[in-house]
Amino acid sequence: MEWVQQIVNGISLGSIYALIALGYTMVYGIIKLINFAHGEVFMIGAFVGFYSIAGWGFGFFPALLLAMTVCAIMGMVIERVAYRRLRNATRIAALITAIGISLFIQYLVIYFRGAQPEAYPNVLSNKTFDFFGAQISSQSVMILSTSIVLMLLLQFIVHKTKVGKAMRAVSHDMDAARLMGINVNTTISATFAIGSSLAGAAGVFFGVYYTKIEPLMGVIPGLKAFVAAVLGGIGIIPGAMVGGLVLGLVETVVSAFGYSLWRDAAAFIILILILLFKPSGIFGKNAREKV
Amino acid sequence: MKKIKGFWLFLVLSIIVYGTVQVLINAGILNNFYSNTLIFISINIILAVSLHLVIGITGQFSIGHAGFLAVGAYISAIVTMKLSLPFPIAILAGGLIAALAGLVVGIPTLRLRGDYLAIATLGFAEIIRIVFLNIDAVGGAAGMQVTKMTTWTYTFICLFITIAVITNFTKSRHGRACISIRENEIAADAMGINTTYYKVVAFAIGSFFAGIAGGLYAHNFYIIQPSQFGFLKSFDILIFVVLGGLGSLSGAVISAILLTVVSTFLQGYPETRMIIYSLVLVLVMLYRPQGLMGTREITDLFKRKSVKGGS
Amino acid sequence: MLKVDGIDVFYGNIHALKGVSIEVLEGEIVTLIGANGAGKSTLLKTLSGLLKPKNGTILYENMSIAGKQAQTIVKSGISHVPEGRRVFANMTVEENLELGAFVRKDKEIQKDIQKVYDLFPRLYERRKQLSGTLSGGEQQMLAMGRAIMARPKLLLLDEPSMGLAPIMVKTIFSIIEEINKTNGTTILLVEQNAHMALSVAKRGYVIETGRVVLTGSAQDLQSSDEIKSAYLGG
Amino acid sequence: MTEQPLLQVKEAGIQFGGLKAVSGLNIEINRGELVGLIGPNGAGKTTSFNLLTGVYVPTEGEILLEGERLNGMAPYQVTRRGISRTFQNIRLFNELSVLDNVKVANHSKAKHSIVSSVLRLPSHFSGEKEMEEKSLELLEIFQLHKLKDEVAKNLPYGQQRRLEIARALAAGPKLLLLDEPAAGMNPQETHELMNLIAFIREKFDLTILLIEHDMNLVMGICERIYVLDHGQLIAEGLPEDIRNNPKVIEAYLGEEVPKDA
Amino acid sequence: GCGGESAGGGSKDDVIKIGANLELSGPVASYGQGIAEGIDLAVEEINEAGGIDGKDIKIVKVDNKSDGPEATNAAIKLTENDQVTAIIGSATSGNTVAQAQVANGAETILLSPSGTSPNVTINEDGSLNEFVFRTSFIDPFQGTVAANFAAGDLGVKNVAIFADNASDYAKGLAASFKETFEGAGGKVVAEESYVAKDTDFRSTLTRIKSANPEFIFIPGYYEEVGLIVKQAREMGIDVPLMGADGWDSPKLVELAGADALNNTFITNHYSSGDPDEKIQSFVKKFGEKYDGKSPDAFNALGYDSVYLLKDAMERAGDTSDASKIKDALAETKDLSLVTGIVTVDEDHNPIKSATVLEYKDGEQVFKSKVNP
Ligand SMILES: Nc1ncnc2c1ncn2[C@@H]1O[C@H](COP(=O)(O)OP(=O)(O)OP(=O)(O)O)[C@@H](O)[C@H]1O
Ligand SMILES: Nc1ncnc2c1ncn2[C@@H]1O[C@H](COP(=O)(O)OP(=O)(O)OP(=O)(O)O)[C@@H](O)[C@H]1O
Ligand SMILES: [Mg+2]
Ligand SMILES: [Mg+2]
Repeated sequence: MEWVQQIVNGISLGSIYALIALGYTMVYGIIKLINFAHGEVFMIGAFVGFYSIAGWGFGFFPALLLAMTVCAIMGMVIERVAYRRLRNATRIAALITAIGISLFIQYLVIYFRGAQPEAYPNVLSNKTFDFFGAQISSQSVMILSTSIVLMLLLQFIVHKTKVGKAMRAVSHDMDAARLMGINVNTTISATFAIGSSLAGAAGVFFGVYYTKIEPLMGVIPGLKAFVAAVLGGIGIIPGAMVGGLVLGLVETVVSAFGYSLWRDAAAFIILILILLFKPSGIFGKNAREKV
Repeated sequence: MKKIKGFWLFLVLSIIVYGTVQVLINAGILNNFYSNTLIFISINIILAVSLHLVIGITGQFSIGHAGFLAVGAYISAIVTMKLSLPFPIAILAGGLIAALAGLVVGIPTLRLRGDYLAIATLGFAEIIRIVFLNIDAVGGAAGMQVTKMTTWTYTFICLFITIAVITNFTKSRHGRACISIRENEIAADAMGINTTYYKVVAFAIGSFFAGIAGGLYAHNFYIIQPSQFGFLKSFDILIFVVLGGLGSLSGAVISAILLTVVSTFLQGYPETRMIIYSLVLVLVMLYRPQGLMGTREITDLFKRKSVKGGS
Repeated sequence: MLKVDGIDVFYGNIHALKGVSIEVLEGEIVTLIGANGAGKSTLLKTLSGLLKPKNGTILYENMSIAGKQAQTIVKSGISHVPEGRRVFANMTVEENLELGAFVRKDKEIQKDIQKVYDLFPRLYERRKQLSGTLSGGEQQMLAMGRAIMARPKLLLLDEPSMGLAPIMVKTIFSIIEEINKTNGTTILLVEQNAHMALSVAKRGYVIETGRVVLTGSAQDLQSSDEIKSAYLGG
Repeated sequence: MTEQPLLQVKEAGIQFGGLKAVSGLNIEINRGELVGLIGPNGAGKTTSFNLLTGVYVPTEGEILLEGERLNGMAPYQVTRRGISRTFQNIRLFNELSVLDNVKVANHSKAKHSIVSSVLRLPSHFSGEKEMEEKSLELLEIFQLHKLKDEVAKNLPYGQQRRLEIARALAAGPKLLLLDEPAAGMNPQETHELMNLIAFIREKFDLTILLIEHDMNLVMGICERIYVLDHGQLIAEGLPEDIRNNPKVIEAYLGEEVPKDA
Repeated sequence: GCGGESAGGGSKDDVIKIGANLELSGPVASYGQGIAEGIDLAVEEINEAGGIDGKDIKIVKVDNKSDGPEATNAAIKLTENDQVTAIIGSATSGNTVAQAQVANGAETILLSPSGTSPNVTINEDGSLNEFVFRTSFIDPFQGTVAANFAAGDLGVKNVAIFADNASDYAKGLAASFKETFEGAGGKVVAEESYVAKDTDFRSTLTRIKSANPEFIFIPGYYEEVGLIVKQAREMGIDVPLMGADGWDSPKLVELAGADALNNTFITNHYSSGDPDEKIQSFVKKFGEKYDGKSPDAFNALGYDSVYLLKDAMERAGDTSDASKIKDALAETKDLSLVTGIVTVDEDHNPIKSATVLEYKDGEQVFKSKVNP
């Protein structure tokens, strides 16, 4: 029974990672930027959800929508202000800027409300099911199904819709995309909006599921989600999902054997091993530069 | 001959800088706070310059430099505190073991590219940190108390050697080999450069000096704890290198000095410290994406502008 | 149809085009020839909005397009096949063609894809293949097909024969002529292969270090001694 | 017994996934020859170069240089044994000066160690000096010495192509591979290039294999020509024969190339 | 009020400069900020009431980014440049140790509000850091109390320990709990750890659950404990849970939920529900100053640190002579503070009584009081 429970635990944890990783990978896929501020957008989403529920008495879904909207706007603003100028600069310059933005958001929030944590109100009733002796909470089922639905939706958007095709074109060659009549700025903004709204949604789910939110809450999940995205093959949407789940399961299994202190180390070891055998992640195409 | 002269100039300048500071310290004009800040700045310069060799020169995107700092710090602390050996031996041991760690990390990962290399190095640094976290003999999370042994003299000697070695390495066929990897790995390979070898060499040298910095660090701050060597520390070092200008050693030095001073100054403004710091970071990158120095060196400013070719 | 008057274009400090003026009439094939780095590609990029001229005017169908965004210019009927093909490597041939029609909202897109396939039967065979894996010549066909999908009135072609096998060069040039004849598309053609270019074009301009130095009918240029020695290897 | 050929490629080939990019390739080149490799786009010419230089490991057959098997060697090892190349899409060290670009290729000819460089021992200075002299000599031949301090990316296209060849020579090859050296050049520039190739071949006693779509160049200077199509050799011979070979005409030339080209 | 004086000696006479070397940014910023709030409240009260010996207290706050070297640097700055009489800080033992030698060398008082590790005041070689003190308990005492409570009052035999491995506080508590509990004949059936800032404890809890303990001891801070308690209850772990003063925060109730907290116990310096006048007035004033927030242990310890210093300065009859103040601090006896009645022992550790409290529907209910 313990093992069924542990697998359930792993999948629940993994689906949170997956949810954040989806937005990460989406942005990366289009402009090849490791958007370190993604974790902070996630944090803002959690706080917007918190204040709208605890402060203004919103229900879960209105709060979720509001958080997604605010984060979408925030993502677009970050892109406009901090990244657009650097589109032709080295990628490492953009990365440093992203780190800068991420610190900026963290400490701005701390400046305005302090660093102490906040407890999420109980907006979503949580039932626990018994599943072959394992306890499954309705919330974790909801998170898993949400991330699957969102993954499918994203996959659909990117591969089947016009804006998705524009995104892929932009990701490959911005100038050529312009020549097709694609508005590159709008397309990139749209990408940030979608990716950031996913982060916002993840923030609300995280708050509901784990209760505790605080201004630095985005750092570790952000890093883990990044690892998950790389694990799955960065830029690949189903990869982020699988990467998140694998990461969640690895961490859980390691803890389950009593090595909880080695949990993060094990996650990184798995990541490195996978990269050594598949240098561009589980789903990544081994795109060696053609000579 | 010109080059040899440059070297002597560097030596003389260094001795002047060292001597002046030492005299000021002895005379009590530079109090403990300033001398300690100078030591801190020098340690940061060593870190920045060592990472500069890996990222700026060889073009390998490593964001796990704090891992090697940690190795140097812990090993040297063990050497002095547990084995009671002299401090210089500890520093050297810290550097050597860190270089060894660099080899262990570098050999498998350096075939990865770009962001994948970045995340792998970050992962290794975290693993190193977690290993120390789980060794009770070095205090685990609580850390290890270390007696202060770092002095301005030790620090300066290490700083001098670091800069001299990395400059000399860079300005030789070996350094050019590394730069050619940064510029175009496929072409470098086709020109007879053993790219794997040079990547690993650069990585190991970088790790060695990070380890040296670790030895100074451990013996300057009374206590070392795994939490001091997390990925945020690696980011700090990365920021020195990028802000200074990728590929510019003097840029790395200047930005290490600048950022350490800015950050120390801002200690007294706790509420807005990180906000200002991050704004500085973002603004510099937005308005000077190539970094403060670009790829140029400070010495270039004194040379006559190189002849422009063409037309 | 297109009238460029005294434009200056810079890359940072580099003055790439210095007061260039050219004119293209409806239905013509006009060619630009010139050595490497003369500024031919720069001119095309400026016309399609990838670069902005510092001064000078560009009139297209009596409308000023200088400095307009590329996507606006594409909508007004100018398509640019850039140097080096620049197909979207991670998309299929068909998706590339669909992207070509990105600005269009009409119902005839599928019909036009069919037309491109008629023009380039090879692309039909490869329609589901990722375009990054096509051969150089196939990619060139795709790039042209993709540009046609926007139903351009003016087509800008940048060195379509570069790196192609002799047999491919011939095919590409005959297709250029065909597009011009059957669709009535006006074409501005940049070529290193001056011989070929002048044989399909009606008129030509010679550009050297950012300036137009010579212009005339294709025949005149072909028989000019300067041209012969510099560009035709005569 | 006759002299051993410089390069022998025996039944070599490579597969990418299901695609046989090159198969059953047989090439023999004798010392001092100037040989052409032509074929339609995607025929596998560049891939063949990649096989020869160790970028790809052949999945079948073997490659011998002076009788030594090259299969499985890394590119730098192949280069040190005497094959160097230029690239279809120019690959210079963009931020390095013209002189340094050439010095990098000189690297494996120098002896001074890392230790001697770091400690600035006499061997460092003499080694670096020698590298510099050799490199300058080469640049002079290519008339690039006036530009030696210019950053490579700032050179005009034609000079970049020349620099790439100079760099390849600095590695001290016995066999030089040129991948479309005339691409993007106009007839005048191509003509100059032809003269240059002929010149360096004499001067450095080189063997050359080149890929080119410009028939004026290929027919003008190559002594022998191999023709690839769909990864396989379809013809081999003197320029005259190739020009008239119906298979080559159909697959590659389109029609007979006028004799006076 | 304080004049416009800057660093340097001359101004030493009209204000009392006290440094605060705290974790105001970085991973444990919430601890440092909590202490800072407590300090600010105390200083405001004291200055309004006329200061100490008629002199106002001026706090020089410095951020150490939750980083050891920065803490060392900041301490040097405070002693050398600002010439403070005393430093309050830091929140964690490590960052306090990082400045202990600086303070000792510069003969400046260092008072750690919440550094609980023994080697804050005692060096590894057993020597005493003369100028270093602390406001909080050291760890072993609470662990002993909890173990006796579990073995005696609750009468459990098989217990599990789930400790925060990133803090020596929790590790110290775990060790002393284990020693006492096993000494009393009990058995520790599972010993697990987590790391501060973790959020998902389910897999380790699953492991603990399968060892079937009758009681779980969870030393750590409320930020994680709140989640642990919540997740444990969700997983059907309904045995008694117990912790120490690190649990004490109203946030704990919000994080875990009142229901989940039933059948849990803590040892504490004080209880914010304690009718004691001193405590109630602190809770009230704190709420007034910080829009209705109720204070947690860090707030209380920061607040008490200032009063501990004030008491010593008054007894020393000098507000600037650190060595006199140090002697007075060492002689502190039966000083009534928010976190208990304090006597400082020869190792510079406060001896305070501990209280055992039980959570009932989100309220702390007094259970018993244990003297050291
Ligand atoms: N992105 C750029 N940045 C800086 N300078 C550039 C850039 N692109 C082109 N140039 C310069 O502008 C000038 C004109 O270049 P352009 O590409 O238009 O020439 P071209 O006539 O198309 O040559 P080619 O035959 O090589 O295609 C050249 O001197 C070139 O070096
Ligand atoms: N790394 C690779 N992975 C998959 N396919 C490849 C790879 N490299 C080459 N190919 C395929 O092998 C075939 C031969 O390519 P190659 O580049 O050798 O052609 P080429 O003869 O040089 O053509 P061109 O004249 O256009 O340069 C092509 O179909 C190409 O797509
Ligand atoms: Mg061009
Ligand atoms: Mg090729």
